[in-house]
Amino acid sequence: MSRKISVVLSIIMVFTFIVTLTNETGFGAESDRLVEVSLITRPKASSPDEFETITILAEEMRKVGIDAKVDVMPWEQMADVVWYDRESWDITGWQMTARPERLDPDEFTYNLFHSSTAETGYNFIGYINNEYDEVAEKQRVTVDKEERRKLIYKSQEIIAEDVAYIFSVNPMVNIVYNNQVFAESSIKEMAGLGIKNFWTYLYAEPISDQKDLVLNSNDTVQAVNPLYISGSVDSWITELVWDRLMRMGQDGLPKPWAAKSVDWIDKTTIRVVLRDDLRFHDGEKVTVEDVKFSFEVPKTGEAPMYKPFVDIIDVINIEDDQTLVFKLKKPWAAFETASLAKINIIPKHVWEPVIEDLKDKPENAESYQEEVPVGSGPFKFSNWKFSEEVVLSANEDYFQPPKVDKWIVRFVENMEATFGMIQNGEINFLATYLGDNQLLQQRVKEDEKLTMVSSIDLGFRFLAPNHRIRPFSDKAFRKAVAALNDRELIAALVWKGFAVPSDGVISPALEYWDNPNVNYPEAGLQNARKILEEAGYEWDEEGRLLYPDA
Amino acid sequence: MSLLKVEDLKVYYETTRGTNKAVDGISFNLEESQSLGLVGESGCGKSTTVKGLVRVMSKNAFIPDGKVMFKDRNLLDLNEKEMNKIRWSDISLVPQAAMDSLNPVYTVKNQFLEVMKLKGEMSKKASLNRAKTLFKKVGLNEELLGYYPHQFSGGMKQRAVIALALALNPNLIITDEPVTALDVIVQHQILKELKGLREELNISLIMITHDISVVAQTCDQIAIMYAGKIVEKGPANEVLKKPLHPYTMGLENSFPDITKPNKKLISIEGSPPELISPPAGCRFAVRCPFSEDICFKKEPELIKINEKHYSACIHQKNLEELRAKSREVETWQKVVS
Amino acid sequence: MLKVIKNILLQVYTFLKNDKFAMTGAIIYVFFFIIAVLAPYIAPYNPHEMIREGSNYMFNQPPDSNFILGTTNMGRDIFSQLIYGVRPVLMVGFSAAFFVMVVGTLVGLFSGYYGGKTDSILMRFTDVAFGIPFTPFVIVLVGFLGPSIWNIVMAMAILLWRDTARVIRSQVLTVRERSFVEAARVSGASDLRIMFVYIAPNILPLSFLYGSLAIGWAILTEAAVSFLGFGDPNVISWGYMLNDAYVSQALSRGAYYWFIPPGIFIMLAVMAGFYIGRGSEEILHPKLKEY
Amino acid sequence: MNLRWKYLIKRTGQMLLTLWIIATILFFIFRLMPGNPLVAYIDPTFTEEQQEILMKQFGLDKSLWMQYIIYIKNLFQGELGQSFFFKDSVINVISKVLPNTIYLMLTALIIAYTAGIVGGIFLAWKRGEMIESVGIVFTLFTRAAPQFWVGMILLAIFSFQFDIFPSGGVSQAGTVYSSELDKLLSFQFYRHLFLPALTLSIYLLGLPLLLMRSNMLDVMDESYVEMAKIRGVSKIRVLVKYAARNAFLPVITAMAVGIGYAMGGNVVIETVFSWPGLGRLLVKAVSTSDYPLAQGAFILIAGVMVFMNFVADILYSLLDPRVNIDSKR
Repeated sequence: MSRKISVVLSIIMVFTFIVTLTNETGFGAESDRLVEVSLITRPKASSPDEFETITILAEEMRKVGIDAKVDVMPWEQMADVVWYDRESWDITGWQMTARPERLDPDEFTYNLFHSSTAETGYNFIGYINNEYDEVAEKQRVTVDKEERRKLIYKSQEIIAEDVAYIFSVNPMVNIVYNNQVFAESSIKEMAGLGIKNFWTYLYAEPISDQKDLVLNSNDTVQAVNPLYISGSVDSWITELVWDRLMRMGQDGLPKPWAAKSVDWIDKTTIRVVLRDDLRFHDGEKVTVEDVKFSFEVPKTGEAPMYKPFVDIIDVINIEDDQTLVFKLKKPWAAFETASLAKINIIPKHVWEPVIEDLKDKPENAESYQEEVPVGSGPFKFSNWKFSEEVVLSANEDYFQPPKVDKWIVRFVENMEATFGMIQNGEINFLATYLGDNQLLQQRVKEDEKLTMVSSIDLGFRFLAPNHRIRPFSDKAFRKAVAALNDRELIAALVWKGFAVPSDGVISPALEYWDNPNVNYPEAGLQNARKILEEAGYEWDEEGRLLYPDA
Repeated sequence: MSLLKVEDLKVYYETTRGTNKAVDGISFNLEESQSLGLVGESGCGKSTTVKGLVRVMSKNAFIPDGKVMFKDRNLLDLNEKEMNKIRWSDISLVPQAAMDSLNPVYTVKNQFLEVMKLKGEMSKKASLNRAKTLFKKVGLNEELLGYYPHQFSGGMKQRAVIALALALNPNLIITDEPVTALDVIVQHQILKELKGLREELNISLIMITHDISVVAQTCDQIAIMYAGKIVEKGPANEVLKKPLHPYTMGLENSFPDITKPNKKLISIEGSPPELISPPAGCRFAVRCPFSEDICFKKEPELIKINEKHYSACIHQKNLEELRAKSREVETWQKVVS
Repeated sequence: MLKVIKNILLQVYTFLKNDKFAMTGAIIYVFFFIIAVLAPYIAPYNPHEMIREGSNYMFNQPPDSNFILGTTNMGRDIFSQLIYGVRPVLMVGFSAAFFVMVVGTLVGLFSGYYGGKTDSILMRFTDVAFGIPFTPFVIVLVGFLGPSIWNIVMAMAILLWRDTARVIRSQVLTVRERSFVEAARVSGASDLRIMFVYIAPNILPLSFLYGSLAIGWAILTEAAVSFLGFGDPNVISWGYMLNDAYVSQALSRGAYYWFIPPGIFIMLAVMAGFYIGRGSEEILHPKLKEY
Repeated sequence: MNLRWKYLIKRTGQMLLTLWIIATILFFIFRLMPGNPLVAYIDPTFTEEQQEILMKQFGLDKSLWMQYIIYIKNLFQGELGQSFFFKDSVINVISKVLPNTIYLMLTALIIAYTAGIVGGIFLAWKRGEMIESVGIVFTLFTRAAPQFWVGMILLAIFSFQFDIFPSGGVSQAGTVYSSELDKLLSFQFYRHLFLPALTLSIYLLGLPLLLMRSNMLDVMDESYVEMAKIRGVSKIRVLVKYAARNAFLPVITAMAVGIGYAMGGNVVIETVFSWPGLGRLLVKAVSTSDYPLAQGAFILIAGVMVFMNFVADILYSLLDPRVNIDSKR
């Protein structure tokens, strides 16, 4: 091919390159009164609902003249920005996931908004309100439920009034299982968690030759370690392999489990009587020493993640070989849920030497991975094929042995493949599903061997405004954005009707604690404009919103 | 009894610009243990003729008509399997580019044994001995058998290829420019050996070359090819001494002759015609100093002039005079190409 | 001046005419360029807009009269996205190809011409570039620097010149021995002049060939990176569409009209890249002889 | 004999130099990247000094230069450090996924290269016919189609629709293999391996096929091929022993380089088919800012690629006697 032609063609390529470059960067003068907001969200692939919610809100904000820009980043970068430099971001999509210990309102009510956790803790929005601090501290120590309920109601009113968070929805938890593999009656539902819970795994009754319960997760297991809260999947496994003194019941309230009885002698002392038929998977008997050891290990700093759940304990004395008495530093209403039902009973004869030798090493118990984890729970650890599956087998001599032979969790990232698997039986319990719920519901209707159980999630989705800097430091602006964030539309559009609008941190699933009537800003573009006008905001000739020039 | 009788053989090529009539009807025959020299400039169709004979042609070549009677069987009618039986056991070839005519990734021994195993019924040991004796015959050391082709020099490779051609002692060997790539001394040695081998094993030979002096030394009969046709054929000494066709005369002038050191070398002006649409009449007319109008209209037939000497030219008389004129430079220069 | 352009275009035409592969490639690109330029007029809707009729949103509409290729699960028009998708894809393709060509050719030219120390240093760099696996490198770069089309182009510019460099170098080595280069050196021309005036034009066809191959690689990489979720969310490219369809389970829904077309368009664009690279016959069989 | 060793030593020297440069580049890429890597592992409720302990644990408190020295020292001892996310040694984590990547890659390469070579011979043989241009266009399609798109379509058809193949994973739920060999012998493993390997080989098929065809066409014009025909060697034997045997040399060297590419390349396929391989691990490491793991995976892949380029050169001289330097003279 002659040289002339190739010279001509490369000129054309240079030309296209320059043209594309120029129209890329827009120009425009910026005055300092213009309201600019950057909304942070995770990419659509890892969190479709958050991405769509933020995109819609940004669109609405632009309608009232706010210069809204969507800023997408993977979860780690987002956490780094929001957590570590708390002055630099405006508003971010966020979510609180459902965990059994959050069935008690204490964690959300206290940790999320108390001023003490504003510096480095969960109160990353920097919400400071002394009146709220008082209510939060008081409810913590009010053991009487009725009394405590009034305080929880009060806390929800303050948050709604202050629009601390811009609430979005409580999603529905849609779990599908194969009704030809498990008897319908044996599937247990739990308030706020749906049917994906301890009770279902324990009582699920196989009615076909498939005796194994095979469920899925879209994330791999990080570690199977009773002293390390790693991923959500890991917590399902820990909950089954290691036993606990108490378990959260189907009604969302703690009840004695490995403990025969739990009675409060006074506000700060609790007597726990242990069951006498408990054995570890290696045959050793479960003793009170093991239980005492399990509650004291987090204190040594070798299990940092469990430390907050045992800090409140002053001392544990052994009365006899079946009874222990816990002495607390000060009363803590959530002690049963957040500690007795949270700490895993670990074998002293296995972990004591490990903790001993970790003392002088920089690493802690979190990076210690037992060859074959030993617990005393309903399931025994059987096999872990890295980033593929974890297999647990039923512990026959447990006092309440599970009916299934094996409990297998498979890691499948590809949502379409997961969808295919539940239909062709490769998995018979769809535990995690990030896909389109409408499609799921339609397919369940068409396929009679599948049953779907939907329930309101304990966790909730919201937008976290940064109270430290403009514009979200101004309550009126937060109110206006709350009005722009039409929760009905989000529930219908983004969640396709599989979510309920949320107006507080306490999910409707917890009827006892949820305050039904809080006055949260009413959705609508006009309402938002009115709020902004009243607060002194103005618009320039092109309709761009300007800060009040006070 | 004639070993090979070629009658009006045509070999054409299908090209994007039309049909190239590379070989446009040639006839010659060859008696047993006789040798024929096929001489002509490059591009006159001699290599194509060979490929036509052994019927190993490129994809777009085809044989419209003509007969190749070998031991009274028409090779063109045989199917591939039958043809394969004849290849190398009856007719073998010493290729033009001996340099890379052996498979570079196999030892020479391997390729020898392959040929013998395919055709001869000999056992491995017997064929190995045969290969060794042949190597000795062509003056090569036995150990060389185990070496790779790229480790052979030009002369050694030429001898190896000749040995390979003799492997199944065929009736006919065709050599295509066997010595052109070699220096004169080695050339002479090879031709002498070839002549000796032929007489010893009484094998008939067709020698393809553009170098008339090579043919003179080794061939009984000579056929001169030009632009896809045979213009003159006959016994070697007659064709060399008393050429009938002006083209042969021109050829003789353009080669040095050891016996006539001061002979002036005269080259024929112009180049052979394009064979997609060959000119009417005699194809050499445009370059021929003695051409007349008739030459540009009617194509001359190859007719018998005397005894076994044929020529395709209108001039049959006063040839002596033409030969004398053809030795002057001026006759050829006045030809306007 | 007009006459010069005319005859260059004529030459381009003849070059394309006799090589059917290159011709098809050129046609495909012209087709895409037209779409890119006229996108606003061809596409019926704004690709980002969630289309609403009255109060209900048009989710998952199968192809019909007003949605030629149907709508996505969020009610966006697929056909418009496909049309607007051409722009970023061509931008990534051509800018990446431009870098690959320029960097590759320069490295090849210098190391081939000078030889000796420069050659071995440059070749070590090429070895290093060959050593670093491309897709993981792009993922790391985009993963950390944030999802944007320009990061993909940058990654290609940093790495993908390696093939061009090696091929151009070997070509320069042969061209350098040619007599006219010798003559130029003897006549006192400076190294740079020799390189750019004498040698460069001879190797330009080859570097152009690798440039067009790079267009194909760039488009495929953009699609793969978008698929893995590291794509640029604000720019609707075909890769973005495929990721969108994948995340929203188009195939389980049987929405083939959503998942298939972007893939086909990507294939066409990449194929055109291969074709236009002097026709695949030439790439595949350089010494193609006419009989 | 020494000519050969000199060449080998020089080449190995070059290889080590290249690897060292790559290792250094990788070190700086990960250290200078934005995003504090520890964010994913320090529980927000940690106190300052707890975060200090963790920083020390992962050696992040030392100066960049000091970290580099330790890093290179470890590298030579084959120590790739500790993965933040999996709280386990990088080598240990990688060794768990490496076999899967190797099985997938090798099967796909073998299928692609055998099909490629056979296809190349066929297309060369059918030179100029209609089937040849159809073949070429088809091959270009296989190279131009995005891998994940092909993967998803195959999955949709063969797994969702007709349920012939499983939709993901390496083996059936709960199966326990007594050994790697037992896994390689089990039918289920191949049923899981089939679709991913098919998708990968469709992509890899293009290079060997087109390269083989091109070489075949060159070789077919060689006179030793013509001579073989004249010697009455059968058509098939000529195609294989003379033409293919010479033509496939460059394809084999391309395969060696292909192994390097495939090592890091099939990230996308591993994601689509939930195949627990090195590629997916790398994406996980990058998205969780677990840079020792990402770095370790990267160095391994780069090491294999450099080594494979080296093997490609050696392989060529072994296969082609002409290049063989120390031939028996």
